[in-house]
Amino acid sequence: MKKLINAPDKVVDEALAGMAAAHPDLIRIESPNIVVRKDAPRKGKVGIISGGGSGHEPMHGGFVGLGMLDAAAPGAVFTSPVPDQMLAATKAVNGGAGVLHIVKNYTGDVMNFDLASELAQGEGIEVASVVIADDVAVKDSLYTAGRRGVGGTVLAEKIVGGAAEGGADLATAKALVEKVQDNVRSMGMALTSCTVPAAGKPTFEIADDEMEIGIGIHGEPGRQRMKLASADEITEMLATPILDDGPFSKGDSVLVFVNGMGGTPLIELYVVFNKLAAILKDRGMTIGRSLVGNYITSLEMAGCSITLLKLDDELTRHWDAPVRTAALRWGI
Amino acid sequence: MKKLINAPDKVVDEALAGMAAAHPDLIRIESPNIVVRKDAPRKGKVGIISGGGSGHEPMHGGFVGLGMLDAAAPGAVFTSPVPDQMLAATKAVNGGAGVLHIVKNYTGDVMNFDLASELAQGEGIEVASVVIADDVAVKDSLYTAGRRGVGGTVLAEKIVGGAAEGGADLATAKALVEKVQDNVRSMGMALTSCTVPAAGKPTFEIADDEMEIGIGIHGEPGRQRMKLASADEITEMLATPILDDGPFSKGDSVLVFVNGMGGTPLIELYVVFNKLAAILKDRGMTIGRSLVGNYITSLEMAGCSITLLKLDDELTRHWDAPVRTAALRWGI
Amino acid sequence: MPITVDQLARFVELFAERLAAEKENLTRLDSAIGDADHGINMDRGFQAVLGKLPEISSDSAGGLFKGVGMTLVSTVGGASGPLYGTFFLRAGGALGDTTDVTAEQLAAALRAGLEGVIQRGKAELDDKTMVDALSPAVDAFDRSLDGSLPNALAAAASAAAAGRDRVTPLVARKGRASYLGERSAGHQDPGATSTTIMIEALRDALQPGA
Amino acid sequence: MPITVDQLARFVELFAERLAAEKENLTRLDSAIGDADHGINMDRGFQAVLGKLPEISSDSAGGLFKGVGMTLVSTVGGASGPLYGTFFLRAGGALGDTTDVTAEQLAAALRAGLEGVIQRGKAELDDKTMVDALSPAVDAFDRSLDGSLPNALAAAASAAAAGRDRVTPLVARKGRASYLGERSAGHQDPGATSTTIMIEALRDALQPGA
Ligand SMILES: Nc1ncnc2c1ncn2[C@@H]1O[C@H](COP(=O)(O)OP(=O)(O)O)[C@@H](O)[C@H]1O
Ligand SMILES: Nc1ncnc2c1ncn2[C@@H]1O[C@H](COP(=O)(O)OP(=O)(O)O)[C@@H](O)[C@H]1O
Ligand SMILES: [Mg+2]
Ligand SMILES: [Mg+2]
Ligand SMILES: [Mg+2]
Ligand SMILES: [Mg+2]
Repeated sequence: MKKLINAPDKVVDEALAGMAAAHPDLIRIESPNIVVRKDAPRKGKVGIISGGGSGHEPMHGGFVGLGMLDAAAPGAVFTSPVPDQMLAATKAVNGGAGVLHIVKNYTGDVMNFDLASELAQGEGIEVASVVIADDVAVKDSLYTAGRRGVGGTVLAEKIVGGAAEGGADLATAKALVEKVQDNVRSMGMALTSCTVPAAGKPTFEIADDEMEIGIGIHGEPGRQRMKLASADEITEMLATPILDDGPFSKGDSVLVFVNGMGGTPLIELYVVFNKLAAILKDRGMTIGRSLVGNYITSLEMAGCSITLLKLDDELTRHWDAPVRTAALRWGI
Repeated sequence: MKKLINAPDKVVDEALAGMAAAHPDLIRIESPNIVVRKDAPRKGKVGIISGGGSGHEPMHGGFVGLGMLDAAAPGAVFTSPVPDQMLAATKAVNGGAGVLHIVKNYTGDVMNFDLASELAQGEGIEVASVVIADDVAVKDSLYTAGRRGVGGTVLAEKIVGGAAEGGADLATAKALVEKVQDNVRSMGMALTSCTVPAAGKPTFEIADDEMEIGIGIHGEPGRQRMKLASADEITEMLATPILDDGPFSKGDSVLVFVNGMGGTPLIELYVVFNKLAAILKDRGMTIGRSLVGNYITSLEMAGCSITLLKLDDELTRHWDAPVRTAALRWGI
Repeated sequence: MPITVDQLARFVELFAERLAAEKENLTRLDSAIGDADHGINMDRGFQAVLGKLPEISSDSAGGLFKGVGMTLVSTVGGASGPLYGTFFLRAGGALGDTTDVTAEQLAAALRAGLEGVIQRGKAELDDKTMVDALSPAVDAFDRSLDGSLPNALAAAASAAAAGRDRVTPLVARKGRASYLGERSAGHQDPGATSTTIMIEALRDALQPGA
Repeated sequence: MPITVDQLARFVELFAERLAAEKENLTRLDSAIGDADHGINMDRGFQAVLGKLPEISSDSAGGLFKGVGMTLVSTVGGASGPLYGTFFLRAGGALGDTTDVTAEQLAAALRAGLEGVIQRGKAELDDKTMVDALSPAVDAFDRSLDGSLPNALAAAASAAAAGRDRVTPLVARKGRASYLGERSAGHQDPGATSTTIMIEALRDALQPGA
């Protein structure tokens, strides 16, 4: 295992300490391992928190700051955090206007957030939750765990963060995330596996001429293993299910998010973006906003995901609102 | 070779087309393969250009925009661009106040920029050049190619970009880059090799328990191959030569830049940052500003580099000045 | 002869020991159809439990199990944290402050734990989860209660293992393995495996003379 | 018998062919002590030269070489672009608009090319660069001029190869290989290798009856 770490069980703690040292103007780290916006709680502002396993950096800790998250709860690598963390985060950001939990749809995340939310409500804090489930690689069904929450989460956090900063109340904030959820779809693929530090070896073996299509963000194998294809072919394979599943039609303006899984160089993400732009043009859609880079990752996995969000004026306005976090920043 | 590409000889062209599609508000792509700030030339503003091989993304194309570069000339992967590109870039950004070339110290870059500068001057454009050579892994000597230009380049481009946006003239801009050069030092290491698309296989082989210390940014082997060490030990190995070589002393405020080589997850960069913060504290220095992420890369290489810049009020002011590029953005 | 709190603490220790021994194997199973952390998660939780055992080994059986459950909820995370946490919390709730546990009380506690897991995770039989080991184990224990306790525990352990193996060919419908669709078929479920280890540890810890 | 422009064009084609054939080998050499692109760079440049040959094969020897040099400067990049570009530009400048090139004129052209490379790259002998192949080749050619042209070219090619091999054990002091310090010793220089291929192509293209 080749990693810049000291010991597998210290990675998360040391990385959080590193974040605190690097961004003292933005965040503080509190026990038990939560990343809290420097000036939280903000009186009268709805608190926005999220959380999930570590190993997806910059998500979520890198999104804590003005105009996005008020706190993040990072678990062990690829393991959802424990309720104590979400409870502490909820308390730390409660400015009296309630707290919104943004939860990615994984069994563990949902259950741990549920427990935290029960506990927080028991302590008299108003909590609302929205579950993000935007991965079209997984069939949407009542009888299964349902779709995973992936790239759409980043967009939801930015958009609701902008609205909350602007004074949206808890119900409005919750409705806004639900609106993002309704209008966003994602799909991802991997060229390589990654290695969970505590496991010490790659999660799966894969040949030099193979790839995994329909992966999530936990280094797991995907829905299908296929022969390696060209960037254009791969982009088609990801974009088509997204476009066919989602509320996208001719004339729409979309936010195009091409995300790296952690080990893929930016130059390749732009190659994908190039093809994606052509596909959207063919369908008569326009690129309203774009985001290209490593924002929701699986450690050092090589691969990418595509997320499309159908925009309207409201979503665009909150996307454009100022944000000041370690990983996303504009307007301030 | 596992890459999101269509054909090795199309990577750069397609990535540039992707950049144009993703960031039409920031840049335009002009022939022969140059990235130009959307609103260039800016009348009366000193034009700042840089260039180098591709494969280091976001450097330099991702730094084109308000407050940083006016244009970038990307060559083939790891191959410095041709003079035609720098000449075209120089002409495209010439607003009548002269053009500054920021050149990384590699034989190829220096010679190609020299040729371009001669040609531009022949066409009546005032051109000044500064060569960045900040890599302490290479002995500084009159009889060799000298030090490589690495991480310090990113900081120089941001700082002089801020000054030029604020109205600095060509001589002032040049002097400012020289000041950065005097006060900045870097060193890097690799855990893995990378694969140049046209070469199709990794540049070097390396065992699972080995690492390269003292690498540049072209996927080349480093000064020394060693047994894999812990993140703390590696951070020491990089920081000590930097601190011993540079103008750093107790009480100084430094800009701390922990850079990923492209294939290392952010969580590991923060582990390195954590140790580096402790080392600086031990030496009685303070972290004035920080930057953590993949900014000057070697394709998908796993590894990192550390860059330290001694700050003063002038450098800090220009660092803080608004910047709006694909890869670095704040204040606007 | 009733079961003592010490014997139940011994069960917890034994489960922890075996999880530590099986850590890599459980993680390997989770690599194939999950995210390569089940052994790591369970071991992290039970190491924490071991560390807290002096503190949480209260005088009552319910107190012990509740302490285990709380510790798991607070240290494991993932799916297994709330599920195993709930199992022990509910089982502890059923046991209350009794110190000498009868076989019938143990049966009720296991049943309460199972119901807690189902309520929390909403898995049904054949979804290919820990429920497919736990549910038949609890049923078998109930069915064999009129015989000796060791026999009932042996039946429960066999039923757990059989349930674990029975669902290996199935396609998962809950948890991460469900994302793999058809590809999950043929792989042994990590959670059903750790649950079988748990029931076996219970069997062995409550063995006469153990 | 003087050398014709067609023969020089044939030299350029032959060099291009052999670079294409040696592309991987040159890149492999550059992997060991550089950035794994020398073969790719040279091949890209000479493929462009081949494409432009109809356009740049002017009536004069100088015109041809200058066209080659300009094309290399505009398409190669890296260190080899300006260096090989300068070599051909300077050699072309020395040849001027002559159409029948004498051996003495060729010697002067090679010398001018070498001086251009040294001026541009500032490498000295033993720095372990293409100069270590080019410089002895030009010297040997000069020394053998009073014999036949084929002999002089053969001497030049042998000297290039000998120079290339002579510096293999040395530590590089210029170019990327210099960053490796001691580790560069023992590796053959890619640029000295491509230069040897160039002189050999010249030898073979100007062979009587070639
Ligand atoms: N909804 C559920 N109900 C019951 N058990 C479940 C459920 N989802 C997952 N599991 C169990 O949890 C196990 C995985 O646990 P673990 O790997 O620790 O958590 P995670 O899936 O969050 O990484 C699975 O093998 C399965 O037995
Ligand atoms: N200063 C120099 N003078 C002469 N030749 C040089 C110099 N620097 C490098 N070279 C030659 O260039 C070769 C490398 O060329 P190439 O790989 O195409 O360029 P780059 O080093 O920019 O990747 C080296 O093997 C060496 O022979
Ligand atoms: Mg997990
Ligand atoms: Mg090169
Ligand atoms: Mg798991
Ligand atoms: Mg090279």
